Amino acid sequence: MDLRVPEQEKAFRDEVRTFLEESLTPEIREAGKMVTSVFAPVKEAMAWQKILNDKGWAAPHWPKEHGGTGWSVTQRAIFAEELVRAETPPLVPMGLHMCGPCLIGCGTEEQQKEYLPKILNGEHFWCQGYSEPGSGSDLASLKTFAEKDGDDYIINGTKIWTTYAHYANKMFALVRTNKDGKPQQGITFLLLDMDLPGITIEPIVGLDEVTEQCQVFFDNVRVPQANRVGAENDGWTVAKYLLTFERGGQEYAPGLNVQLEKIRLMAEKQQTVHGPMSQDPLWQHKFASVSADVLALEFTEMRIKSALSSGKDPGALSSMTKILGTELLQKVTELRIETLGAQAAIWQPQALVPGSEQPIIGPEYALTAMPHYLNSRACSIYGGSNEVQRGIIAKAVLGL
Amino acid sequence: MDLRVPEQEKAFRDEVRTFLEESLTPEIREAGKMVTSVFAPVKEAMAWQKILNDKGWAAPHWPKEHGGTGWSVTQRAIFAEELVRAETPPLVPMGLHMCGPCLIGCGTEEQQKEYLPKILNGEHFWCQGYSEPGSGSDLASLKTFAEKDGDDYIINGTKIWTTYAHYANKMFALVRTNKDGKPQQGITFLLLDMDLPGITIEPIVGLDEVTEQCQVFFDNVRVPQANRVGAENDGWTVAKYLLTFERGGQEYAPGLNVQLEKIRLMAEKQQTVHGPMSQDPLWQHKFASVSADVLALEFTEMRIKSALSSGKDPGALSSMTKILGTELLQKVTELRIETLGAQAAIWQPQALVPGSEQPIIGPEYALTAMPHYLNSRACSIYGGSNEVQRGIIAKAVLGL
Amino acid sequence: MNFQLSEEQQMLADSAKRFVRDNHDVEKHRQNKKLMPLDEATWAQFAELGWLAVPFAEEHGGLGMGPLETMVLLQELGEGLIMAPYIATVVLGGGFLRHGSDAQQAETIPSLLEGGLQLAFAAEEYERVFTLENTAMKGEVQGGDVVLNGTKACVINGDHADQLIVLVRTAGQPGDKDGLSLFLVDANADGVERTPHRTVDGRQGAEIRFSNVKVAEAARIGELNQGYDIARTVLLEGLLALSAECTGSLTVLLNDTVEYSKTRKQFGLPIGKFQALQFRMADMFIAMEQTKSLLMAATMKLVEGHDDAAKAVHAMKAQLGRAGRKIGQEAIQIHGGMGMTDELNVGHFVKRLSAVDGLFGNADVHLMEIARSA
Amino acid sequence: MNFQLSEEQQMLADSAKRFVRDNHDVEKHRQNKKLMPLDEATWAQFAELGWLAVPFAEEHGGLGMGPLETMVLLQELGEGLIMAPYIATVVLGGGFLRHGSDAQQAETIPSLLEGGLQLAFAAEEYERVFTLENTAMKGEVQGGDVVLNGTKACVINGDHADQLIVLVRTAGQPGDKDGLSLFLVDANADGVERTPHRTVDGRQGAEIRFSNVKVAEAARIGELNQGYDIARTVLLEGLLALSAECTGSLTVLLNDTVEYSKTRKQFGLPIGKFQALQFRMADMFIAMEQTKSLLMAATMKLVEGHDDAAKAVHAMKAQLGRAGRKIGQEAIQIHGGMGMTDELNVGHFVKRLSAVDGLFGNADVHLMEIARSA
Repeated sequence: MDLRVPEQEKAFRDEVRTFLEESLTPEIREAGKMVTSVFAPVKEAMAWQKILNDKGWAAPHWPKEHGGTGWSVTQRAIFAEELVRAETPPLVPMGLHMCGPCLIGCGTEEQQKEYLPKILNGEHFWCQGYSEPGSGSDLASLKTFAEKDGDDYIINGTKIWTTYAHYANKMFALVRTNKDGKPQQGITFLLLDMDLPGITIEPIVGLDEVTEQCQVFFDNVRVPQANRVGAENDGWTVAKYLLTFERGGQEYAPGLNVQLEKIRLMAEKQQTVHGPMSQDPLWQHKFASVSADVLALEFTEMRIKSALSSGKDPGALSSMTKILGTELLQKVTELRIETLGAQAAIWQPQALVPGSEQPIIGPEYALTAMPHYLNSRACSIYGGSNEVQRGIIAKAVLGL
Repeated sequence: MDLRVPEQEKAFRDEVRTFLEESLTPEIREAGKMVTSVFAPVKEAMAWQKILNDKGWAAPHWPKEHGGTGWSVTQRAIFAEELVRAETPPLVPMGLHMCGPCLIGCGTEEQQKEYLPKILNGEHFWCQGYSEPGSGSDLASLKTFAEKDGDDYIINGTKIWTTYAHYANKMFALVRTNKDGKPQQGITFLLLDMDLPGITIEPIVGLDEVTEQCQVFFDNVRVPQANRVGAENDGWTVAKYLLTFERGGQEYAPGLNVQLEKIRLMAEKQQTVHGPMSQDPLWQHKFASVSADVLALEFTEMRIKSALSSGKDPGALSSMTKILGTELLQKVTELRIETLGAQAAIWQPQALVPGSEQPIIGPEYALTAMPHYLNSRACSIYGGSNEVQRGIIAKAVLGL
Repeated sequence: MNFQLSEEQQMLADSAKRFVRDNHDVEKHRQNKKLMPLDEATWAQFAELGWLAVPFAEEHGGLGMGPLETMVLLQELGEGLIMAPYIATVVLGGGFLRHGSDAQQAETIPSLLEGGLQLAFAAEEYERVFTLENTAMKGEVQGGDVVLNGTKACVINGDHADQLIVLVRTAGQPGDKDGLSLFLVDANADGVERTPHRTVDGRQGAEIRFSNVKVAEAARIGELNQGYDIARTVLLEGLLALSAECTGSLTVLLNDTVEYSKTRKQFGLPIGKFQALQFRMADMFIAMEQTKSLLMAATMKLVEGHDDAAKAVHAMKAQLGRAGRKIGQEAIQIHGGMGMTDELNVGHFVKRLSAVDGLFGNADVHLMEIARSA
Repeated sequence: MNFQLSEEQQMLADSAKRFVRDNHDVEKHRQNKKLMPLDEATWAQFAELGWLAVPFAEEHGGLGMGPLETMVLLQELGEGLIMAPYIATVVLGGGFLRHGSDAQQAETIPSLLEGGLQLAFAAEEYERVFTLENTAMKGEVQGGDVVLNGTKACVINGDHADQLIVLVRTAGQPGDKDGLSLFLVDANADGVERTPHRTVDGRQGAEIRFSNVKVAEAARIGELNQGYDIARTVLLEGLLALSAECTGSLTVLLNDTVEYSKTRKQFGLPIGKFQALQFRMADMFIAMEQTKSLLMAATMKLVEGHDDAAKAVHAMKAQLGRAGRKIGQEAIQIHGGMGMTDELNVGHFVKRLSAVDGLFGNADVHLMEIARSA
């Protein structure tokens, strides 16, 4: 058992840091600092992706032959950590982290050749057509139907919670091609253009008054069967491939540590009658309590990574990190508004728009607190609600 | 809306206080202070019941014609509060609060004449034969069978969690007399002697090394049919009568307030590096948090009482006070061991036995902390587990 | 002990209930948010309904009611998320006026009752955890006058208030209860600079800078350096009013969530049939009932002048933060994606509760106040 | 980064696992509680298995291992609720001896390794919240000697220890880190009066009164008034050892609860099929995994000397209190009535966890220590 960092890992971390130092533009840095969601402002995120792609670092988790970096699990973790520590805007994940891996695992060589480079260079902007109004946590109950017609499918139905559909030019979607049998077995994975006739996009305004999500309607939308990934009725397998591709899932601890450090600095600014809040035992106790949880999560994530490195299957443990990561993020955003008091109630979402000239009212560090608190309520809902994740642990880990 | 206390209520409270002041013996007071459970030491509890019965106050909640006091809801509440504030040992409830009301509601005149006076004077010590090893929260699934044989029933089976069975000379029991149909419909309510041939009692040692509960085995135990309360197969109705008899249920807030005040005094004794713990912001915050919850509960209980006074049915609200009361009690016992630190780990149950000459190690006020903490874990299990109570709220109040 | 509403109180509740029924739906709320700075029509209606007169003495043309009636009214309005600045102008503002001089009262109360005067309490400051005694903004005594310099933050209704009640430190240090003074200041006076902003709950507040604003003795409310007691008295009533409003809001959050869970199906069942959600909704219900209990406890104790009244009000404000967070977060989670949108009630109520928790000290601040007032 | 056990560590784990398998069941545990003051046979076995030698240097006849190996060993023993006073004698006692003089070491370590010496750390005091610097019991310097007067409370293994490590204040006031001194004192010396008592977890402790106990310079561990650093170093290792043992215990509580829920039926179903219980057991699992993670974090950081090692140890002890309470309480609740009896594992493990949370500062104390060591 050993935590010590080998020299070559230190060198790699330095290399990443130097690169970040040199290549992050002021606009991208600014956008990164203002992020209040897992989704960054599109323009800056794509500009940042372009810079990374020029360096060959846009998709470290992809196989080298498709444009990945060939890094070890540890190197990828270091890279991800450094991106978070530098508060870079997160890259839009639908192409790089969702559609791309599906194509790598289940696409034809032609599909891979056509799509993967354009995911990397940002020419294709993907959105994910999975959820439907009646199918949230219960995804397999989806109803949007694709009927065969010659060489095409004709699609009717609707998708919801489609992040950034209003920016996307491509969608990967799960559609129903068979209404009989087990619901998982009649689903097909399709790629389609967002400007096809019959597609209507309705943006959804969020709690935070930002539009990240859309509802997408399909009215006799015609898609060639050649756009299918995997076999017909086998789309569930394609979608599930993602789970094995990014095993262990996202790491939350590095970002949480960044947030905590920011909150600590904020607490130093707030004056109580006894001095700065950061010296208030009650605040210290709360902060220590969350910090201990985050330290634990950091090592839980390291243990999972370590299991991956030695080829083990972390199994349902990614459900655990999803629960811990999202609920700790929610707690951290909560601690932040508790630290700020009434200042967090000042509402100026327009000042969050990158490039905004809007003067900020109140301390600048308070600006993102409430939007982030509100936006983060979604983390325990999307990506398989935390109820679904607890069910997975109960069944897959505890055998209940 | 008005909290003010009418003069006659103040006078009544004074009357109760004077009586308590004059009639509580040192032994009974001492036993009351050492109570770590809802069940008090038997000898002192029965001695106290005798004193109350001599005054005519042993069963204020019974109708006057059966030995009750004829007090108003408010007077009964004042009386109960004063008993708690004086830290009197709680009376053993199985006769006064369980069997008695069932007989009052569903017994024959003969049964009432025979049993009620002996409940009041303590000649009969009752235990409750409800739960079985396989029937806890799911009481209606009970299996102990009573077969008709001439004028008798012959009972076979076993009861568990039978509080004070090893002290009792009487049991009221639910037994199965019909195995068909809905489980609730084949149950009969019987009274029986504990010294009947075929009854074996096995005491159960608790976490706190005290024996409150027993398992009772029935091997061809013969009970006259005349000992039946209510009709055959209609025992569920008899048992349920209790729910309407003591509507609104127990009040928890007065006892919790007594506990809180004791903890506050303990915190004044504990020294931190900055002075007494009672001045430590962290402790103050915790204490204030529980105090606020208890104040809320106090008024929740008053609102229910008020609804009762004006003849309304508090319905499933007694499920709410059961959840709140027991979980707050658990929290309070937890706060107490947190206040005491390692001192709470000193284990000397023998010093808790009334009349024990055992010298106490450590501060006397720490003596009951850990036993009470451990014993109170049972409150959320018995009397319909808190899971069952939450289910009742979901269904009966929220209509889920 | 009596928890029944009087006939008068019941009438007030009924009229508010009707108002909410006729005026609130989520689409209207979204529109109302655009009616800033003030929805004049609604305010005129409030005046007409007599609601602006509730806490004023009959000799001033008021209804001679008090915190109990304010509670009854605001609990109903809270169910409709009514945005009119009732608490800022009538409860807090009016509360301070009742402690003002005869001249101040004569000048302001008639106009307030007619709906022609808006008030705001300028108390919070940036980077200071709110308690009254933590006030730092200075008022410098110069002869009979006081000169105000500094900034007040998050002044609710501050953007369109005609008069401001400004809490300043005229002596001592933050932490001292002595040395606080209150002034009734014309919001358009020279040297008063207001930067309006929205608050997360769709209402309007302002940052207000004071640059050498000279106020005469006649503008003072109460004695010099002795403003604490008045401020505390009025603040406690303000906290109760906020609590009453939000208790109404909690009712809606709970009901909407329960109803949603009965219709929303997943895995072939209404989600309200899943035990884990049932238990959580039962806990939401319990938290709401406990909140109602504390609201009654605090209001009655304050009205009747019990020793522990302040403690109960702090407990109520703390409960509002805690129960509000719990119920609000569960309401969103159980609504799923829909709870995250601007389209349903739930988000708007949650934002209101989030704003109110932060105002005038959050749950932690008030739990510590309980300890201090013990 | 590597979380794999070395071959040597794995062997240690395996031997402990075998020992637990052969020696633990709840009936034996109930019997063992009666073997007080010390189960000599088990202790002899520990000596034979080489476990007493784990943390000692090879030059002293030890195995030259450290906290990592102690963790591996105790985590396994914790699964068997083994009551032998390993932490008191080997981890804490032995830890202090390693800081003792050559003469002290020569006198004690060989006998300890053979199983012939029992030690105890006399640190806690009545009515004082435990932190090292809160120590109040006085040692009065008289020439080269120090005279001890006062009472130490809850001294685990104190009843049958041969030697006591006593922490006293020889200068300054409670709250000062300076002024603490450590002495190795014969437990049977004149003026040492011991009152043994059980602790809630079935172990044995003692109240120890010191009346004019004169100790010479040779009995001191470390410098006069400079005992804090040594005490802190050894205490951190002791906290880790307690944590390792209890982490093992948590595993059993979780597993027993899950298994019980699969067999116990209510309303026609195993209770483990009820969603509300499933979610709660999932949360127990998560709490346990987080505890394991913190145990590894704290142990490795301490061994490798990271800057934030102490902080991680405090986080671990805090986690032990919090996760222990959560998992313990849920284990009882899900076991229902059976969880309240002396008959199953669950109650005994819960009592162990309750005792350990209180020892050497509970969760709150250690959360505040995190803040102070930041």
